[in-house]
Amino acid sequence: MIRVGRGGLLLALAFAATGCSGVQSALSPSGVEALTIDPLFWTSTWVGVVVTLMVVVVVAIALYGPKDWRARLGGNWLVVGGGIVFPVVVLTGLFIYGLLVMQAGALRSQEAGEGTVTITGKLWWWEVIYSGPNGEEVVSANELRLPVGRAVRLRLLSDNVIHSFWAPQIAGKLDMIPGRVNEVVFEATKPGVSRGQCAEYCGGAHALMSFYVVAMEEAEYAAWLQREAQPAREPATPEETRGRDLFFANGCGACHQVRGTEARSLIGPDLTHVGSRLSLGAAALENDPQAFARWIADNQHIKPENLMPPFRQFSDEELSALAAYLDSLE
Amino acid sequence: MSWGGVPGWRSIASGAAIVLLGAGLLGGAFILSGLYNVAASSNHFDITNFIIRLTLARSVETRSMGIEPPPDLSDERLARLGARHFALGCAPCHASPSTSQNPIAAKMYPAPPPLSHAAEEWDAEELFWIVKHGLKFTGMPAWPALERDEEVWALVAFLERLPEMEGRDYAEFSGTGGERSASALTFAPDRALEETVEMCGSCHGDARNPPVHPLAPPLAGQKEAYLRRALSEYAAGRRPSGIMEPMAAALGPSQIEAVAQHYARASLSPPGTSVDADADAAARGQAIAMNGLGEDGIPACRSCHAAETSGQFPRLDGLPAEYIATQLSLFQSGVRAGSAYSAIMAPIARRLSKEQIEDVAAYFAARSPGDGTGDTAGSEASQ
Amino acid sequence: MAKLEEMRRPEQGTKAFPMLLYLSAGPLLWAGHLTFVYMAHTAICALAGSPAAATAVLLVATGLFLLPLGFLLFKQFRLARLLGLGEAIEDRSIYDGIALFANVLSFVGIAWSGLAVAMLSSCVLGR
Amino acid sequence: MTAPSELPNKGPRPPGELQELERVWKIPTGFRLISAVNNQVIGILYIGIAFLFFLLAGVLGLVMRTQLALPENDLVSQDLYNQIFTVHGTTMMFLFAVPVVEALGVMLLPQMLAARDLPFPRLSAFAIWAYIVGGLVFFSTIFYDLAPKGGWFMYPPLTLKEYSPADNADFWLLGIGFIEISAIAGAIEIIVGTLRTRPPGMSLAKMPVFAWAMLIFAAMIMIAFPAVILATMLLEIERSFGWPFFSAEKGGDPLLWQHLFWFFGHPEVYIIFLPAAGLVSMIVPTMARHPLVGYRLIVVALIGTGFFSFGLWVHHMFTTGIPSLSLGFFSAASMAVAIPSGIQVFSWIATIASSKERFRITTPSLFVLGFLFIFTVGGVTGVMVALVPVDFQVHDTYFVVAHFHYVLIGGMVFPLFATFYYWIPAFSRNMLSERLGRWVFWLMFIGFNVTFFPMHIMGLLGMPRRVWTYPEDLGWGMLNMVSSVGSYILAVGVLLFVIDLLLRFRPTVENSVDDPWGAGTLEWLPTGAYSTRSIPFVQSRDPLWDQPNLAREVEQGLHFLPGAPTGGRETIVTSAVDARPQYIIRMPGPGWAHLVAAVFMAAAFLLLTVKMVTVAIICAVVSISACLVWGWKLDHGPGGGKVDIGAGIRLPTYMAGPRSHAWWAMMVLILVASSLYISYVFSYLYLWIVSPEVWAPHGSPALPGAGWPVGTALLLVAGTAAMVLTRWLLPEPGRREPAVPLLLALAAICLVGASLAEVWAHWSTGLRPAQNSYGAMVYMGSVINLQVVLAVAVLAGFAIARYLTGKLDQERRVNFENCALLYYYAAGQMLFGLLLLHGFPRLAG
Repeated sequence: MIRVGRGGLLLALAFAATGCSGVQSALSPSGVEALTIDPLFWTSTWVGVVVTLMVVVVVAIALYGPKDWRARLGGNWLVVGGGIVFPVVVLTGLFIYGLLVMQAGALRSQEAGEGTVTITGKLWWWEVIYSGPNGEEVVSANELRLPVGRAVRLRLLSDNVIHSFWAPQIAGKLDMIPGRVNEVVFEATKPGVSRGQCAEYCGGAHALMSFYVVAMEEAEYAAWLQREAQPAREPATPEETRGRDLFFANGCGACHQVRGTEARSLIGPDLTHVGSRLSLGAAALENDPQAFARWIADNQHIKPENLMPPFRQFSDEELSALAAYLDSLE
Repeated sequence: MSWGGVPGWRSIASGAAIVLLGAGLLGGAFILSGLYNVAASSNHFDITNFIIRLTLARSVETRSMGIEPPPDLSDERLARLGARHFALGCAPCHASPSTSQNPIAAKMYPAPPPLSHAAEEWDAEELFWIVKHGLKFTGMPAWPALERDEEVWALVAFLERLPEMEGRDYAEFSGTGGERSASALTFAPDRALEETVEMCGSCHGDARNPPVHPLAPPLAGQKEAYLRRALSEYAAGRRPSGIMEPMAAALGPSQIEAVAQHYARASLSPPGTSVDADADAAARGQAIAMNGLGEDGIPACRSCHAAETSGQFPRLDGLPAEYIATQLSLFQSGVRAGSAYSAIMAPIARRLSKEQIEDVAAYFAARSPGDGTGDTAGSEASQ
Repeated sequence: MAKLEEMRRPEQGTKAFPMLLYLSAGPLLWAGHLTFVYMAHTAICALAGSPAAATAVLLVATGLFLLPLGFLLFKQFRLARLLGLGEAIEDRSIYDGIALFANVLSFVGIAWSGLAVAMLSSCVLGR
Repeated sequence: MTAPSELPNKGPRPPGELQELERVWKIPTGFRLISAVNNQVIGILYIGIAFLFFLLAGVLGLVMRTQLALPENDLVSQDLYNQIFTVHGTTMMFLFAVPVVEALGVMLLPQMLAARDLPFPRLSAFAIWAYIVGGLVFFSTIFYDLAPKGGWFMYPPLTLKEYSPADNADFWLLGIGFIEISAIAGAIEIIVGTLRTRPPGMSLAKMPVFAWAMLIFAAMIMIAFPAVILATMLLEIERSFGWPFFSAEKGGDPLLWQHLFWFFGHPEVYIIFLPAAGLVSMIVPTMARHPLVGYRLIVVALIGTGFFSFGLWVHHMFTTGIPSLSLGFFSAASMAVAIPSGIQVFSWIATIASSKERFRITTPSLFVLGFLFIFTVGGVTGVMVALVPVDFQVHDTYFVVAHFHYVLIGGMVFPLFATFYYWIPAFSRNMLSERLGRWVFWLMFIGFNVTFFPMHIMGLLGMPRRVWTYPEDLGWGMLNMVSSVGSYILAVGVLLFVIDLLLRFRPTVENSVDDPWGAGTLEWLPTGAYSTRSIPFVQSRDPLWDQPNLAREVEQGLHFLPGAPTGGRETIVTSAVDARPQYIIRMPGPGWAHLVAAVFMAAAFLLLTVKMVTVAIICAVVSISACLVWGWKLDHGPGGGKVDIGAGIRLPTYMAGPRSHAWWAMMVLILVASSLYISYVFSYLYLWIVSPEVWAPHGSPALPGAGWPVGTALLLVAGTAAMVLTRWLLPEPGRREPAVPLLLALAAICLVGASLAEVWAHWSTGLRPAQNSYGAMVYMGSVINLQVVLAVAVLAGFAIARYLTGKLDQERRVNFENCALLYYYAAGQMLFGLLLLHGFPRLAG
């Protein structure tokens, strides 16, 4: 069993597997909904291509065709045939296909989906709450882990502005609207990492509000969830210990939670297992110790307007101790 | 009746242009010749004086329109705070009820007027404007920190009381009582710690006396690193204050070190006079200070402002509510922005509403300075 | 072609409103249908919470809207008479043609909505 | 062929007649030019300013493309980028697209209808000046970091005070305020213009397709714009006073904004497209030298699009979590709207095919052909996004950016350039260069496709819209670079056009190039400032082709109304369907009042935005006073008697009652007001469905007792009765009837009293507007009523003043009728409001 841990390597593997550019592509579906939409998309695309070519050919004939061809084209029949009969026939077909896909989705979402994950759009990151092995809430952030082959129901919320949750490889997008709960069923069909992004303009750092989706085999997922539900690991080295002390002395717990310590605030992302995530700052940075250090001191340049103040008071030594501690929270 | 007609606008215009050009040329020649005497020893013509005074009076009156005095202008404590600055910053040139004008300053032209009757001559808002902005070509400087209106008002509050003041009252008011003269009230690099601290205490209070005004917070028991940083920031002009900047600038690095150590170790001063805080406000403030307000993105104050956290985060327990509220609004408006720490505090302060600021300030003010140990955020959530 | 002579005769009554109604009768039925099914679906789901009732009501409503439209497709002259549009109106055949095809389009539009009612479950969020 | 004996007038015309016509219609010169109202003058100004906004917003587009050319680029900051894309979208939609098509209406419609001017010349001028001042100020906010940054769609809660505390968002609301005013003024103008100022003989069925398109365009504005007017009112009120229409925690709903905005926003696309399609339908037959094939079907397509476009709005909301069956309805309508577009495309192809000889390839026809291709691609992708599941994936991605640029640039900008090349000869001494024109076309066509085609793929690869930067490793870099290069090619094309314009466009009204393309419609008749020398008797759809001597006859003054018999500006009003001459409308000439009104109204809005309330109110008062001064001189009265227009037809020069153009304009205005009110009723019911728990009597204070609404209703009935009575009592000309002003005042007082009573009734129950969405909606009803009541009160005061100065009697009663019509409407609206606000909660609770 490969332990899904360190971001960089796994990401590299994922990129290699999906041809480098497909992690956020709707054209490489690996979820049930995306897979049902895909053929509808391609059908409509090909219909569109044929229609466009047809128009081009007819225009070409109308412009340059022989006289009798042109004379035949120049009548009311073309308008009625091409403008009414033809579209009605083609569009009826497409429409029925579209309704079938919609109805399939509706049925799936009514029947399937155990194990709920609640995702809340924040400014500008994602709070992800799983229900743990014993039904307890397991708070995480900026990453969605899915068991392959099992439908999971996502509850999408927002307590600020409107966001839209979109993981193109798995499914279409659905908005997160204050005052409403939107539900969507996600089912990954094969293991792997893909990427998603906020699709509804939400002000400020909208462009930097992304996340990773990690689909894992069921057993692996269960093990991961078990681990994720545990409290944070204690520091193991003196540097990590120093990092932890700095973390508390500088008030990081005012906004962040590290379960198992007195840091219990949920204003910012939960950091209990931040070291094992694939990214920092809602996929703004890859996850490594240097990135932690950069983020702490310089987050307003990396992700302008984000709600975390910059902590520029640390020396290099202090920064690397802090980074070492955070990185150790796997 | 033929006078050749009325001159057309063209000829009027060209005539005017010629006159203007001629005047300009003559004026230029006069300036370049160096004939004008700029000596401070020679007086203006009466007419020049008249024009200058009229211009000054009109300018002050017009420019001070729309300025609103604060409601606590008649607060005696405010006047006392102003009096202390007056003794140091103004009296050397303007004289005071107990000191005479410095003979050098007396030879300035125009000579700095005594201010005993300034409040009769000018309105409060006009005084405010003059103190804040200074006057061109007179040697009257602008306030060192233009962002700190509340400090300027302190001085105005004092000037408002000055006309009725005798020498003795003044000495008591400005803390220059006894045999000390105003010139003794300056720091010098070689001054002993006790004297320096006495200076600080004259506003910030000491073991016996409370601070003269809430804007000058009690310092005893404050964290050493924070005090050191605060003084260095004042000295370097990174934390704007017309009162503190000149004070801190006069201190050398070793004095700053010593003063910070002194206060960090000092036994706690008696609480300020204004602890009649609204209990409801303090309770609301406590909720914010202990647990923060997640939905507004406001973290718990005590996560940082507690005894065991970094020495750079000031202790807030027992600080006057006015002081805390003023500092928070300075963070909000971007005045306190000169350090890495203000970069942390400013965005958080901006998320606080006016009411929330008052609540939090009431909460901290109501606590006694010794409460701060052992409770960081969340630990007394049930309190 | 109109004769200059006719310019001297005033138009009989104000025909503008009946004419606009005649030309847009079909699209108005379409608009009425969409308004009705959208609102009825939302209201029945929110208040009664009964998908079966919603589907039934919407199907019946679609039928009820298609009926007059179907009638119009074949007997639109009756509507014209009802609205007081005489044969004497200039270019009457052009208006008839416009009305006819507008009705055809509306018929298709309503039928497609009906198709959606027939194929999709009511009162379901669908994701 | 028309025999000379059938001409309305005999030649040669008496000497001096032409000189009189020229004197009456003279365009003011020098600085007084800005007081001009002739449609050719203000039309050019209008198009010019709209085109300026196109260039400015285009530059912003280039900045965005430059920023996105490279991944992780930092040429433009996040905050500035957010401002730029908001201003780009807002400017293109509100300050360019809608105004420019209205401008084309102002410019071309009177010419195509051979009317001497639009029926309300100063109204157009007023709308244009307000738009110029407001638009320029709005755009300039981008230069001092005050530009809105909530996107052109401005979704709350992002745009509420909590998340957008600065004035930026208010500037957006301001910008849109101007376009709302000028669009509705334009709609009134265009509806009355197309229906009532056609030349004798041009029945509806002979109307040029562009006129049909503009008629439907204006009708759509009447229905669509009120929805966004209401939405902007709600948003500004929530921002300023905290009435919770959109805040979920107090029973509001952010989706209410989306419903209202897109109920306007989607038709808006067709509002832009229909006139452009109408223009294409004019150019294609000319280049084919063959009448349009399928005229009837094109009209069907226009009507169909007009209707269907109102059934699509939810397709901007497919991903908001609405029940799937509701999505199905709107998917169906989105499919249906494709058919009318198909009809038009094939109609143009059929016309091209039936060309005499071959279809002429000129610059305008190149643009039309480019349009055909681009628009087809945009239509096809439109069908794709109409499929709900496909939209789940591509919504809010660059696929959609590509789609709507294909539809809008393809559907509107290319026809606009065709229009420029085609119609400039009618208003300029020179044609534009055909040689440069081809360069312009090919650069724009290639540049456009290179810019926007790759965006389809970017979207499918997962690139969302409105992002100022993107990471390198997602594989979007190459496509973005290609797209950015394309945008510069497109820009060079536009630049070349501007150069061509500067080199060759020399505006004139008298010495324009006459009919260089051999077209068949009336705008190619020889013209002066007075439009055509005489107003033609029209017998076919392409009169210049079917009545070969028409141009000469018109120029010799042998058709209708060859002079200026009333000594002022005038044109013929004809019946709406068959175009029989009915009366002569006397129109105002150049003036300053409308200009003052416009500038001060703009100033009032601007000052309100920057919270200088007192000065703003002063400006508003100046503006309203100027409007009154302007209105005072409009009603000439029946003193002119009857005049001969030719063919033995003698027409009155004054008209009151349902035949008068003022009556029609008031009816249009009432339709706009009712459409606003319907949007309000929808919003009320919508919020009730969303949050029934805050509704009275359970979630809010109990309703006021039944005595309140009944008493209010009685007041309204009494006022209406007084108004009806006044109509009966209007004295004969020259007589007096002292009861008239008293009754008018009584009616106005009843109306004002009723509206205040309604506010007080709710206030006394303890209900407050900021309490919850129910309270907000209740008082919003009164806000909407008060607007109308205020207008009625001003009109009533105006009518009283007219009576007291002896300018109101049984014959001369247009002022009274306007007031009465609006009064009846206001009373009706308020009665309905009473039923809704007092009856519905009792019923539902």
